[in-house]
Amino acid sequence: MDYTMQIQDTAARLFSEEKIDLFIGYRSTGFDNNQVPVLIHHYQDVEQLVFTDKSVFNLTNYLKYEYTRNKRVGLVVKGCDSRSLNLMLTENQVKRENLFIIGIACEGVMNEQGEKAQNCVECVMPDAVIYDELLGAPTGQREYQVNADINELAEQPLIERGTHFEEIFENCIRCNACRHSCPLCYCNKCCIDQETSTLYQGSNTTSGAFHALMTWSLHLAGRCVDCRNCEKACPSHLPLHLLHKQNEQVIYENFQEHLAGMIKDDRGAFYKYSMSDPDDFIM
Amino acid sequence: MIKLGQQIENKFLEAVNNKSGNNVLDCYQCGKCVGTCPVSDFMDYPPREIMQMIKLGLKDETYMANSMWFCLTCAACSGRCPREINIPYVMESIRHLAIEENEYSDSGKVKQIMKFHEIFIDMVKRYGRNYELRMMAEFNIRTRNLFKDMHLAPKALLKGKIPLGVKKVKSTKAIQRMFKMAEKLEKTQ
Amino acid sequence: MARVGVFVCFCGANIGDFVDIPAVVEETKKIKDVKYAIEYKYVCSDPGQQMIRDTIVDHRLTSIVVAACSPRMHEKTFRKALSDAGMNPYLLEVANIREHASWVHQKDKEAATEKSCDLIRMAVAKSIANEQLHEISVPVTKRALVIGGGIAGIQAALDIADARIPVTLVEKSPSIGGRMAQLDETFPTLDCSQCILTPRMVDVASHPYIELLPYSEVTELDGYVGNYKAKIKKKASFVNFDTCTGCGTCWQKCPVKVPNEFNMGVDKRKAIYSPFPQAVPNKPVIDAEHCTMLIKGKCGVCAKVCEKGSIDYEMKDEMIEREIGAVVVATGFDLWDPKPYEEYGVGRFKDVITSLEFERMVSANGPTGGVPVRPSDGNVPKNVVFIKCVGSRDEAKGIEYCSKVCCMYTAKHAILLHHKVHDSHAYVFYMDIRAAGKGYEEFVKRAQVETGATYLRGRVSKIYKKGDKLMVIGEDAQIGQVVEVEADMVVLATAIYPYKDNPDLARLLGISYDKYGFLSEAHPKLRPVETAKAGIFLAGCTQAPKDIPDSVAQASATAAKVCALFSGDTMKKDPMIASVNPEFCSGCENCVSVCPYQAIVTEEIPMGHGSEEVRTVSKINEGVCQGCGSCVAICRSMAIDLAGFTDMQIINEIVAI
Amino acid sequence: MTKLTYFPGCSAHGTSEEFDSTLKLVMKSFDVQMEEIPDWNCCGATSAHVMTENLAMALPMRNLVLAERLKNKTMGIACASCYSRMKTTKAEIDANPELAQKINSTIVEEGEYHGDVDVKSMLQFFYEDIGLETIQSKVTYPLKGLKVACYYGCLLTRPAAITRFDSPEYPMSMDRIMAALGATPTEFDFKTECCGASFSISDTEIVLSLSGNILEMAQESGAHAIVVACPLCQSNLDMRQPDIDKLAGKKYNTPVLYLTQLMALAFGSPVKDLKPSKHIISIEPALAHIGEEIEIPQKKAKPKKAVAAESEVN
Amino acid sequence: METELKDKIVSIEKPAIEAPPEWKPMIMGILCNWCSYAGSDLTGTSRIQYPPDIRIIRVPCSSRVDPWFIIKSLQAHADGVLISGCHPGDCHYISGNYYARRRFLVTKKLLNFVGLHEDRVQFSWVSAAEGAKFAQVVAKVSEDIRKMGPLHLYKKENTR
Repeated sequence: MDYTMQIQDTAARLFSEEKIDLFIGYRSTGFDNNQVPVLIHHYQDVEQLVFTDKSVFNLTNYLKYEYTRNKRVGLVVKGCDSRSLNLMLTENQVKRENLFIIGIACEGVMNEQGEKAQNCVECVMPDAVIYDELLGAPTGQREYQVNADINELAEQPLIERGTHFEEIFENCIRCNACRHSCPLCYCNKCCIDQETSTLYQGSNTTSGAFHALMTWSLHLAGRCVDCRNCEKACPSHLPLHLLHKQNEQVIYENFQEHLAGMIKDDRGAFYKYSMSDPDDFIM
Repeated sequence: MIKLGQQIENKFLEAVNNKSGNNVLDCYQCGKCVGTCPVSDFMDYPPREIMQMIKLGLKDETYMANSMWFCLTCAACSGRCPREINIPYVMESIRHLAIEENEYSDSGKVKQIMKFHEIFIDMVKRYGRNYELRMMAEFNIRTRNLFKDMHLAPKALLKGKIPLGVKKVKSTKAIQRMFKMAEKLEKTQ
Repeated sequence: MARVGVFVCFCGANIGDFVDIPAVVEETKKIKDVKYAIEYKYVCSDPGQQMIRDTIVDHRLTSIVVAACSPRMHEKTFRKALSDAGMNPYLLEVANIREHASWVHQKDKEAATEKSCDLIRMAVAKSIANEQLHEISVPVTKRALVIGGGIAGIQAALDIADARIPVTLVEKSPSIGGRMAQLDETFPTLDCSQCILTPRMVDVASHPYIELLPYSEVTELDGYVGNYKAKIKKKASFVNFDTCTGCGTCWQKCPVKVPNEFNMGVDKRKAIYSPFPQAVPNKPVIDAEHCTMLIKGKCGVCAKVCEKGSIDYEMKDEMIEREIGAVVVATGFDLWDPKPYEEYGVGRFKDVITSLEFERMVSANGPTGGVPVRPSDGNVPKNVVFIKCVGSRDEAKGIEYCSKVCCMYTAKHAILLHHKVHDSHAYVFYMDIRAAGKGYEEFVKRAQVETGATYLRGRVSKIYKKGDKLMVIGEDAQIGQVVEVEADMVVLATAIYPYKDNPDLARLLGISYDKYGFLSEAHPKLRPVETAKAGIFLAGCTQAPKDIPDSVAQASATAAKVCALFSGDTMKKDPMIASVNPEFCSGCENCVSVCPYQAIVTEEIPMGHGSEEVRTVSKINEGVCQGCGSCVAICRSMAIDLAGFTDMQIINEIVAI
Repeated sequence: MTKLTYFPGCSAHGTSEEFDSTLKLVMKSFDVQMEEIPDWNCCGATSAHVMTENLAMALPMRNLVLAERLKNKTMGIACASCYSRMKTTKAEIDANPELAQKINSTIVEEGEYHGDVDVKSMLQFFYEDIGLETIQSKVTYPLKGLKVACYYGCLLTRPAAITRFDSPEYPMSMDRIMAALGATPTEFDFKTECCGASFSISDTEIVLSLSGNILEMAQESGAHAIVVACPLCQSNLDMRQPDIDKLAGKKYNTPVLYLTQLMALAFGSPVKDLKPSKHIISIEPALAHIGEEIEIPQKKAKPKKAVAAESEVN
Repeated sequence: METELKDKIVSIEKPAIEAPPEWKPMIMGILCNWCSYAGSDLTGTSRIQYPPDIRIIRVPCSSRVDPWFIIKSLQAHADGVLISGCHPGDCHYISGNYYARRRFLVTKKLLNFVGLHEDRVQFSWVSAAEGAKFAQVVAKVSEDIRKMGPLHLYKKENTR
């Protein structure tokens, strides 16, 4: 999977036609083929752009910041990224007319160990669902797969699972990198930082992290698209996807196979309901 | 006079409901079934009255009625019942309950009907299929009415309407085993 | 610095016997912020309230907690006490130590006491976060919109207009009058329906406070109680009502014949028509679906014969807007279609007709001049079978409910048949006779005894045709025999079914409806004319099957409700509603999608920092918000809060235990 | 070539041989290959379920299991009673796997039930799978002039929840097939009334009364013959007709034909293939009507009262 | 060092037998005003007795309940949480309980996933007429929690 040339061509064309003010893509770090996001402002810089199976980050995250707001932006999105973009559009965080979207029919990206990343193995929708230009051959929606780690954890006894998560919460340093890297965490002021919610939690404690991460994952429940930007950003290497995938699975299985951002104007699972939602867990 | 109020529980109603998968209490006595039923004129109590008798818990009276033996299961009533009661199922349940408890009318008509069915089942047990001529003959012998339908016989036989033999099922043993197993099931219930 | 006063009530022995109140007061005094705590026998009594008032002043209290019965019981009483003492009434909290402690833990005084302490501690914590709230006053537009011009709509419009409140009456057909105009005579008095209805119709047309919009439909309703904005589509009538005199030449000359809906299709009307002679307004409209001029551009006869030049084939639908404060929905009913009754030969036998077709036939202004005739051959029937509960009380083929009026109108039909055809005989198949109403039972007796109608208890099983007779088979359950009636005509008492467009209308108005399409009242017993949406009321058969007196009574009741709503220039409203902090709002509009009342709108505010750019944020419409808190719970950035149940108040309660 | 699993039923080898033979002729013209279920058994008919619970389901279930072995999508059943037993049993065991397992336990040698064969009556098969157009296209000898009363009986369309085919009160499928053959179906209100069915032997009185009503109404409708798709109905209406005549004091002389007999005739088979000798009431006089002109009833002159119905209100 | 680690391993859910004898469960009850709170009042007026372990908070509607309240309650002092609202279709605010139901299911499963016993957080629909049901519900929750024992949700860093 290498669309470097196509992306460079399109970006160059967009700049020359003055259709965009800025292009968000990936550039190589020159180190072990790793890539980082790059914001290109000028025609002459498009040569920096690359796209391979090391283009791991979800670039839509950059659309939530002030420096892209109300600018005409071109960007590259993979299947998962396009779903988060869909949600951002639905939730009025970006304007469609400001965007030129290069969608990728993604074949999966690599993790740090050079294997196909877990979320790509389990990916439900590798093709971009929204785009102006599509690169690659679409393969269509796949069957939903339960996350392997969740399967494993669900079988463990309760106490062991509790210990596992206590370790996770204990190791959280509350740096909020996860929040910053998530394209859907665009709130003006995060609830975690507000007075009401900081009351009685102790900030940098296991309990505080429990509160923060649980609340955060519930705010992303039915919205998270499993791009794993948060996990890549986490300095403590916490398996944050566990919380999100758990919620995603419960939601998929119980609420009409809801998957976030698959359709335009489809809001998160908590902002709609069905009369036939499960009721048997309620007395 | 029928005396009510001596028993609070209506076990009969419960039994019929359980067996038939219907709730007889749904019946509101509109009588649509009675006008629909092709044989209601021949019954002691038409279906509507049977429903009420079940509601009142009149078990013995219901068992002694000939109504359920006359039901043809033509399903005309259930298709029209405004309360969607499957009346043929209710009739069938009373029939089965009556057979189980060995308490049913000994009127000639009922006997005749039961005899017919018994002979029919017997035919199936013996041959796996129905042997029409033999069945008719046996029915006449067993009901001691040797000359019933005899006026039809020459014409029917002559025209080949009723064949003289029967093509038996090859694996009659399998059929007979099925009969045994089914009987066993009946008993274990 | 908070200064909380706590009043613990003995409630006589109700609390006092099961909770150690002095101990509770002692414990309460230990709570930080509690500056005053006292027990009293009955805090809700006059001296008890006086004590609260005095203490507030004497101890400069900033909030009050009363530990007593359920807040659902006396919250209002205590709030008034606070406000009498010059304190904001919403600074009160009630700790429910009666229903939640003393009465449910009567065998464990220690536990009840401990729980009471906790409940008070929670209430104190909550009260510290209480804010001063003020009742919201919402301006009121004093104009009512009545949808539907049947007897219920007419009555509601007249009653409201008589109170000098302007009314806009919208009717979808060319004339008001509704179903009642189709009736011949009315039970139980047999007075002529038209004779009592037409004066009312004329009153509507001439009332200075009523704006009549015939041939119109409501297409949109925005806003909230007291401040609705309705969009109404005036359908093109192709006739200029200002110049038309209603002379009738046009419809006499029109060559196109169409089945006449007013007469249930028994005869034909023209493509330009006025539905019936007493129509109000008595002006014709052109039926665009059938007029050859409008379809093919050929004909134009009506324009040629109209001396006033009132015909305008170019006329377009017109949209008008009205600002209104309240809506009365009176869309009436349709007859249930008896098609599923195949055993009655519906659709196959022409002489099996519905009750409203019969009603039109026996009506003096009807298509057959007041004499019932067999549609198959035009002969006058002698034996007529009436079948009740066709559709009603039939879960399998129709609907579960009882249509309420069929017993009575069938009795009326039996009497009318006898009046119109003297040597006829009526057979009525019934399941039960439901004649609860003034003079109703007497009326049924009249049909049975005076008219001699034969009443047979049973639901008809089947109708078949023998020659030109209809054979009606059913059981007469009273003798337990199947009977077969040789009939010339069969009249089906078909059920009342809600007006077919009710679900669409309900969605448009934002009110709810049941599985059949009847619009739902707010409470089946205590609020039978209101809907769950404030300012929208129901009258007549749109809510449930009703006869004329009931519909009229309900219509008058809605008028009283509307008048009460409009009694002041503004309306008072509970301040416990949601509000948005625009600073935190990121404008995702998820709250808009969860609000059950469409109370959340969006507005643009400056970006801040001197920027000229704007951003979109949510805004709660105070008039519409009912304070459920759905939006509060889903707002991720905590930009929305609910007065009276703020996040801070609830978290204080949670943390206090 | 389409394949169809065929369950003939006991009477196909007995009283309704002509049904079976003409059915085969008709299927041949439609190019449908019928595969008879090997070693099928009696469905138990009314008797089994009058007297017993489990046997009444075990007997049909054995046939269903055998039918599944043939791997065809659909099983067509000639006899209405067999059809009803089979279809009801299938509905019940499909809805209740526990019951299915229980009943399956009595069927030892034949194997397990899966529930993947569709059960249809021949009428339903003609109407839904063959279609009116195909039927019409095969007609070489239109039955013009023949007026028939289509008699469905109880079990072809009832109970509606189980058969899910046509109307339980006034079905039209057979009428439409007859019309496609060129015959004229009459307006006949007793289409689904019961003929007395299994009381044929045990309580003949009932049969005479019920079948008598049907014959009376068929004659009233002006039909030359009654068309049926059920052997029991045929034998009750045909074989018992002389007795009914005696009771009614008149001669009905209404032959009772199988649907397939008329189809075969219309598709060009000679009358002898219909096995006319099997009929107690001779069919030839009725068939003689074929080719007659049917008088179109004149529109009656408008009675005076009807004038009012045409007048306008305005 | 080793003892500390061992202590941690059973830090959330400890076997009930290890509960101190004087321990009483604390259940946070959050009830909607129109149905369940009214129902709990009816329990009182009918004098139906139930275990004194529940502390009730009134909210206008079950849809007012942010999952965060549940997390907070468990963090603060509660050993269990009961949330109750109107039966589906009966919501005073038309559809509030349908939204709430979705959030509750996800929250319940998530808490269970991270190591809390499934029945720590329970839900019920109690109408204004179901005073007896409310008592049964509280009794059940209380019994469940008593079986589970006290919750040790990272408590060692928190002081009351």
